[in-house]
Amino acid sequence: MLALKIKDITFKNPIMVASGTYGYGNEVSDFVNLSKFGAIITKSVTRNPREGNPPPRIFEVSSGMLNSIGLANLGVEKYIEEKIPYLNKIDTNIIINIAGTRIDDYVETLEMLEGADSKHIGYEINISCPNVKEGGMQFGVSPDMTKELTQELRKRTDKILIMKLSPNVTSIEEIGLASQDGGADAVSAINTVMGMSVDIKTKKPRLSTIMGGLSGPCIKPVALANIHKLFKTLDIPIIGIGGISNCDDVIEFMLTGSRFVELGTINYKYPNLVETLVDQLQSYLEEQSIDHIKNIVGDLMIENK
Amino acid sequence: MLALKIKDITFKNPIMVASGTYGYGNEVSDFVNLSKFGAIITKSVTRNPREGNPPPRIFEVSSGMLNSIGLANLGVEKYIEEKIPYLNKIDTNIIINIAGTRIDDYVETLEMLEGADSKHIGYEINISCPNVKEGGMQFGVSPDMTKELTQELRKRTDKILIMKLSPNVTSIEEIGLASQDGGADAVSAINTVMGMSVDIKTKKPRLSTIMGGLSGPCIKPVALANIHKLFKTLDIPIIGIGGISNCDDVIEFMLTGSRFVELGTINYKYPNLVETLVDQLQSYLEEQSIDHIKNIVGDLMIENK
Amino acid sequence: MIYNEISKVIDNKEIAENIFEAHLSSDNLSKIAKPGQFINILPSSSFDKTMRRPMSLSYQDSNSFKIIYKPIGDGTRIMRSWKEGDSADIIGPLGNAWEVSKNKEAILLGGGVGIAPILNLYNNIESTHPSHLFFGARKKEEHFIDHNPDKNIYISTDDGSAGIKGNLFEAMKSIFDINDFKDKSIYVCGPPMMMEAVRKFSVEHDIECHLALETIMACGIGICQGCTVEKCSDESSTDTYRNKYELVCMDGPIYKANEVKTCLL
Amino acid sequence: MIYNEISKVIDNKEIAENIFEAHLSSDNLSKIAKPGQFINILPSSSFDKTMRRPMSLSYQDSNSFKIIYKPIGDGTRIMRSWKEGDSADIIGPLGNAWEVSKNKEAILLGGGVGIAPILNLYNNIESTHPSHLFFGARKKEEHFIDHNPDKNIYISTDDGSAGIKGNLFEAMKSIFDINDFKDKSIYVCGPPMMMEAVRKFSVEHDIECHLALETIMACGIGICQGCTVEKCSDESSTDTYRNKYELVCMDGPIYKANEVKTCLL
Ligand SMILES: Cc1cc2nc3c(=O)[nH]c(=O)nc-3n(C[C@H](O)[C@H](O)[C@H](O)COP(=O)(O)OP(=O)(O)OC[C@H]3O[C@@H](n4cnc5c(N)ncnc54)[C@H](O)[C@@H]3O)c2cc1C
Ligand SMILES: Cc1cc2nc3c(=O)[nH]c(=O)nc-3n(C[C@H](O)[C@H](O)[C@H](O)COP(=O)(O)OP(=O)(O)OC[C@H]3O[C@@H](n4cnc5c(N)ncnc54)[C@H](O)[C@@H]3O)c2cc1C
Ligand SMILES: Cc1cc2nc3c(=O)[nH]c(=O)nc-3n(C[C@H](O)[C@H](O)[C@H](O)COP(=O)(O)O)c2cc1C
Ligand SMILES: Cc1cc2nc3c(=O)[nH]c(=O)nc-3n(C[C@H](O)[C@H](O)[C@H](O)COP(=O)(O)O)c2cc1C
Ligand code: FES
Ligand code: FES
Repeated sequence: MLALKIKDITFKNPIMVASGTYGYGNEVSDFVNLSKFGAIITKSVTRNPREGNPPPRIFEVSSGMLNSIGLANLGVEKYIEEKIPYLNKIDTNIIINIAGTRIDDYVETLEMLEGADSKHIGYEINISCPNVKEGGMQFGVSPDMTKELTQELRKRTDKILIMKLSPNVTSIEEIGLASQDGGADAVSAINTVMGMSVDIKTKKPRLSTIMGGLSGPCIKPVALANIHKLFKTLDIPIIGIGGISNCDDVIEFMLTGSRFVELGTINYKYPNLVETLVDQLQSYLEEQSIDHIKNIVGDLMIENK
Repeated sequence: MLALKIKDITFKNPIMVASGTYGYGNEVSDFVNLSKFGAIITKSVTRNPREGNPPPRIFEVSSGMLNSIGLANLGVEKYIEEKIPYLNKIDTNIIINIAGTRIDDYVETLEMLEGADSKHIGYEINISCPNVKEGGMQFGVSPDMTKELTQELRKRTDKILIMKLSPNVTSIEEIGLASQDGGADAVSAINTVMGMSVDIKTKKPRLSTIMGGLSGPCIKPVALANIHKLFKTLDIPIIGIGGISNCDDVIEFMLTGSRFVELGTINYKYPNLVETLVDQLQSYLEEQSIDHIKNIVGDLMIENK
Repeated sequence: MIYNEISKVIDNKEIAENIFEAHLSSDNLSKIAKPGQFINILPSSSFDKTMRRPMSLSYQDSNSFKIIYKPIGDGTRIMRSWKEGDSADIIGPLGNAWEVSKNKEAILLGGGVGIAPILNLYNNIESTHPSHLFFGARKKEEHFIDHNPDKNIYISTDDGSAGIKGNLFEAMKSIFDINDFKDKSIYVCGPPMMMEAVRKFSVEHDIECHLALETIMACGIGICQGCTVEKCSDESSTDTYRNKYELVCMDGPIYKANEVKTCLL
Repeated sequence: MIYNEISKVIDNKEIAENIFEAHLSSDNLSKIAKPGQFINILPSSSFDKTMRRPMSLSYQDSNSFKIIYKPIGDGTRIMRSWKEGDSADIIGPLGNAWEVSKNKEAILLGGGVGIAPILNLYNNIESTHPSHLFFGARKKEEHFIDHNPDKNIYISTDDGSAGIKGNLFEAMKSIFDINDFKDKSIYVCGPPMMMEAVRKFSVEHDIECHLALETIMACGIGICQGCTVEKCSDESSTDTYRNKYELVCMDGPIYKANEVKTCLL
């Protein structure tokens, strides 16, 4: 009753790991059963290794946090060598998140992953990292570039292709449509919201990069508004992200139009939340006598006026 | 030490009331000394009366609230008749916030106010209300329309002209620049962030308008990022708004580049916060041996890299 | 006059299963408060939610007042932990008060913690005014008043474990015939569904009925315009923009049944 | 192995002015925890901040551990109100542990609540290893250990109200001459400024020195990459992206003075 599909791929449940919030999975294997997730989306990987931004990189704010990790990652070559073998062993769908600066970066990274001995079922394309000049935001704010990038990647893979959208735009619908037109199988939204904080004692910004990405419960209403707009506009499935912290939130996101959801910041506080969430979601369906989770997707009661 | 100017007008301190969050002032006169504020910005007034959106209009979320009041107001004619006489008696600067749909709405409203027997010293132009189709958002997202509107209003008043900007855009700098080019004396930022929430029990959105405006501490990091961007770009003063709740927040906003600040949602919780804030700000300057509050505006310590 | 003052907790106790009554001191507001009015509470100085919590007064005298509440979320849970001497920042008295029809008997219906403003009214008029008090709850344990039909005090329970079985509306109808209402007026506060049933019934049968509404309130003092209810009447007022939608915190919380379109807010 | 378990509070008391010690039960993690390691605490199930609160272990045995903390914000204030039997959700043991130089005497410097991991180390090695314990605080009232130079236990206060006047760095230098450090190694945890002074001094004089760093941590388990410190060494590692910046929660919190660029994080 919780299993859902994107194209021909079945996900055992709609709950995924948001990129960058579970490392590569191995760090938490001691006490989290990662196979409980419907899918694991790994930390953004780039063509070349990136050391990331200088400290401080994170700061806690009201109902959320700011981060400017800066896409620190080991680069796609090492990724294939060192991380894929571990990921191959996890009994759930693996989706690899890719970030880049130029179309060629994304394309090369994807091509190398296509050639790898890996069981991943798809890609999430980060065109919305607000923390580095090279984080793809120039794609994320331009419908034309988004479409072109999507098309180039689409040509090169039959795996699931998900474009990850930014809320830091005037019209997320346009970017969503460009993704759909370019051949994406789904969109995910939202990436972090641009934010900032200052230490009044030292007069220094709380992040080395001055501005960073806001995540956590404080962005939940923003995420829902963006998902609502996308749901009205797109035909492809939406993967909802932003401040999800419990089963009620998952249901709220699904009612608003998310077919799947990703857990991000909450993983830091409750690294094994997914275990209870899946059970709670199951109980919710039973209590409400709902046959299948897909029936609640977009099932908002809106009075006509 | 707290007094600051915009053009030739002196404000006794940098703390203003955010539009829509103190009614017209008379409601709280029992227990709030409104003259403590550096300025009072009144609830948006429009050319014609507006009854506002159907209930429910507000909902509490993590560290903030959603609203879709929908610019309920009595229209400029009644406003001049019924509200101005009371406002004229308050011993501080009055700034009248105007909203509209077409340039003519704004222009007519402003002209009527120019002709009124009123001691207001300026206007804040709401081009960023996310809650009504007619809330000016079509201006707030377009640099060209913002510039044209600013120019039309500028021609008709020598009073202070402040454009109130929306965070729901890809580039707030562009809208800020258009305001500056159009002749605005200052910009204020931010208006509410687009948000949404759903009652999972009834499956209904928490607001009758489905989406609404998010305000309160949860948007503080978003406000600061927008102010930082504006401060890097503009020459005119910036009035900072968004989640300010205490004296530390005021200082944080000023360090980031706000010359003035507005208190919004916090007024509901602490209707007379301003009284303590002004004293605390004064003490801060003394403790830090800062001559004048203006010295902290934009005084961020940013390491060069 | 509205005051913003710091109250001290005089007493705070569980008076029925998960129903609490707090007694607080007040320098000014309780002196002028009237039954039906409410206050807006900041349960503790570190309470970091955006909104205060509105609570009806269940009692007031010259220097103190009481509230009756049910812990359902963060705010009311902090209130539950109030100890003698703790302080709370309150704003009030807020809203309008019950208007009692002098020449009609009063039927008072209080459901759950909606009993607070009803009890306040009852205690205020009971010695001078023929009154019938109905107090409804889900089960026996949630009651703190005895069923006493001889004194015109009735309790009802959803599960029939005490008093009359059924909701308040049903309980009232089991005591009074439709013709009995001619010389009576109803005062009601409680769950929205029950109030809505009473409202419709009153409108239909042209019975005088006063409802104490609850909406979500950010300010409680008329400055946010968030707490609206849609009015029935369309007569014009000076505040044109408050012609269609009234502010429950200022214009209410008490309305006549025929004034508002719904209790389901 | 990292565990996520529910601990029960065995005891929680103020051991000096505004310094508290909590004793908690543990099924698994305390068994394998070592001095220098820490845990990440959710002070209560309703704690609605985004991040857990990291705390060093000041003691551990087979089924319990202790922490020493100072209430400075919401998280630690909730901890202060812990009563016997309360539970806390904890993750640990986290990070690396002190590495003790067998053939060198130990100088242990603990400033403020930074004493926690230092005390843990001291109690662990003191019977077998020549040790000099320095405990620094602002004033007498913040101390819970007696100044006892005969036993090589020194306390210092900023205001001179007890023990040696001055900060820990000054206290250490008042006891040891620069030549004394040849056969000694320093272990330090405390305020960043003091640690930075000790770090620079050690690097300059080529003294072995171990620092327990503190950075803001979202996860504590290496998955957010937020808790970085810039390393000095540039030798390549397999994790290229962790060559320049190390994760204090996994690779640390304990570093040698010459490994990191600063303690001011
Ligand atoms: C005029 C008025 C008088 C009231 N009198 C009383 C009273 O005498 N005794 C009493 O126990 N309660 C009373 N209430 C309701 C009371 O204000 C809410 O129960 C309280 O705000 C809940 O706060 P919380 O933080 O404990 O729960 P939350 O966690 O904030 O809320 C729990 C649930 O209650 C809903 N809720 C929150 N605030 C309100 C609100 N203002 N109105 C309606 N629903 C709300 C939420 O949507 C949520 O579903 C009154 C409300 C109003 C408007
Ligand atoms: C590895 C490690 C071990 C620690 N061991 C101890 C210990 O044994 N005893 C103890 O009292 N404290 C210890 N701390 C610090 C402790 O984690 C913070 O004091 C605590 O998180 C504050 O939480 P709060 O909610 O009470 O205060 P908050 O309101 O969150 O913060 C108050 C102030 O402390 C700062 N702060 C918050 N979190 C941290 C953090 N993780 N690191 C540094 N500063 C922070 C904030 O910026 C703010 O200025 C340790 C920190 C780390 C990283
Ligand atoms: C510390 C941190 C690191 C992140 N790294 C990435 C990343 O590498 N790639 C990416 O696409 N999103 C990244 N994100 C964004 C999250 O995947 C998610 O979109 C965002 O945090 C909003 O969801 P949340 O509120 O549930 O955290 C990161 C978020 C955080 C907090
Ligand atoms: C209930 C409510 C009504 C508002 N009405 C107006 C309005 O009429 N005109 C306007 O320009 N801004 C209005 N605002 C926006 C505020 O002035 C302010 O920009 C915003 O709330 C962010 O600040 P805050 O987080 O301090 O509340 C309103 C905000 C709220 C919460
Ligand atoms: S609650 Fe703000 S106007 Fe009624
Ligand atoms: S705290 Fe998350 S990686 Fe160290």
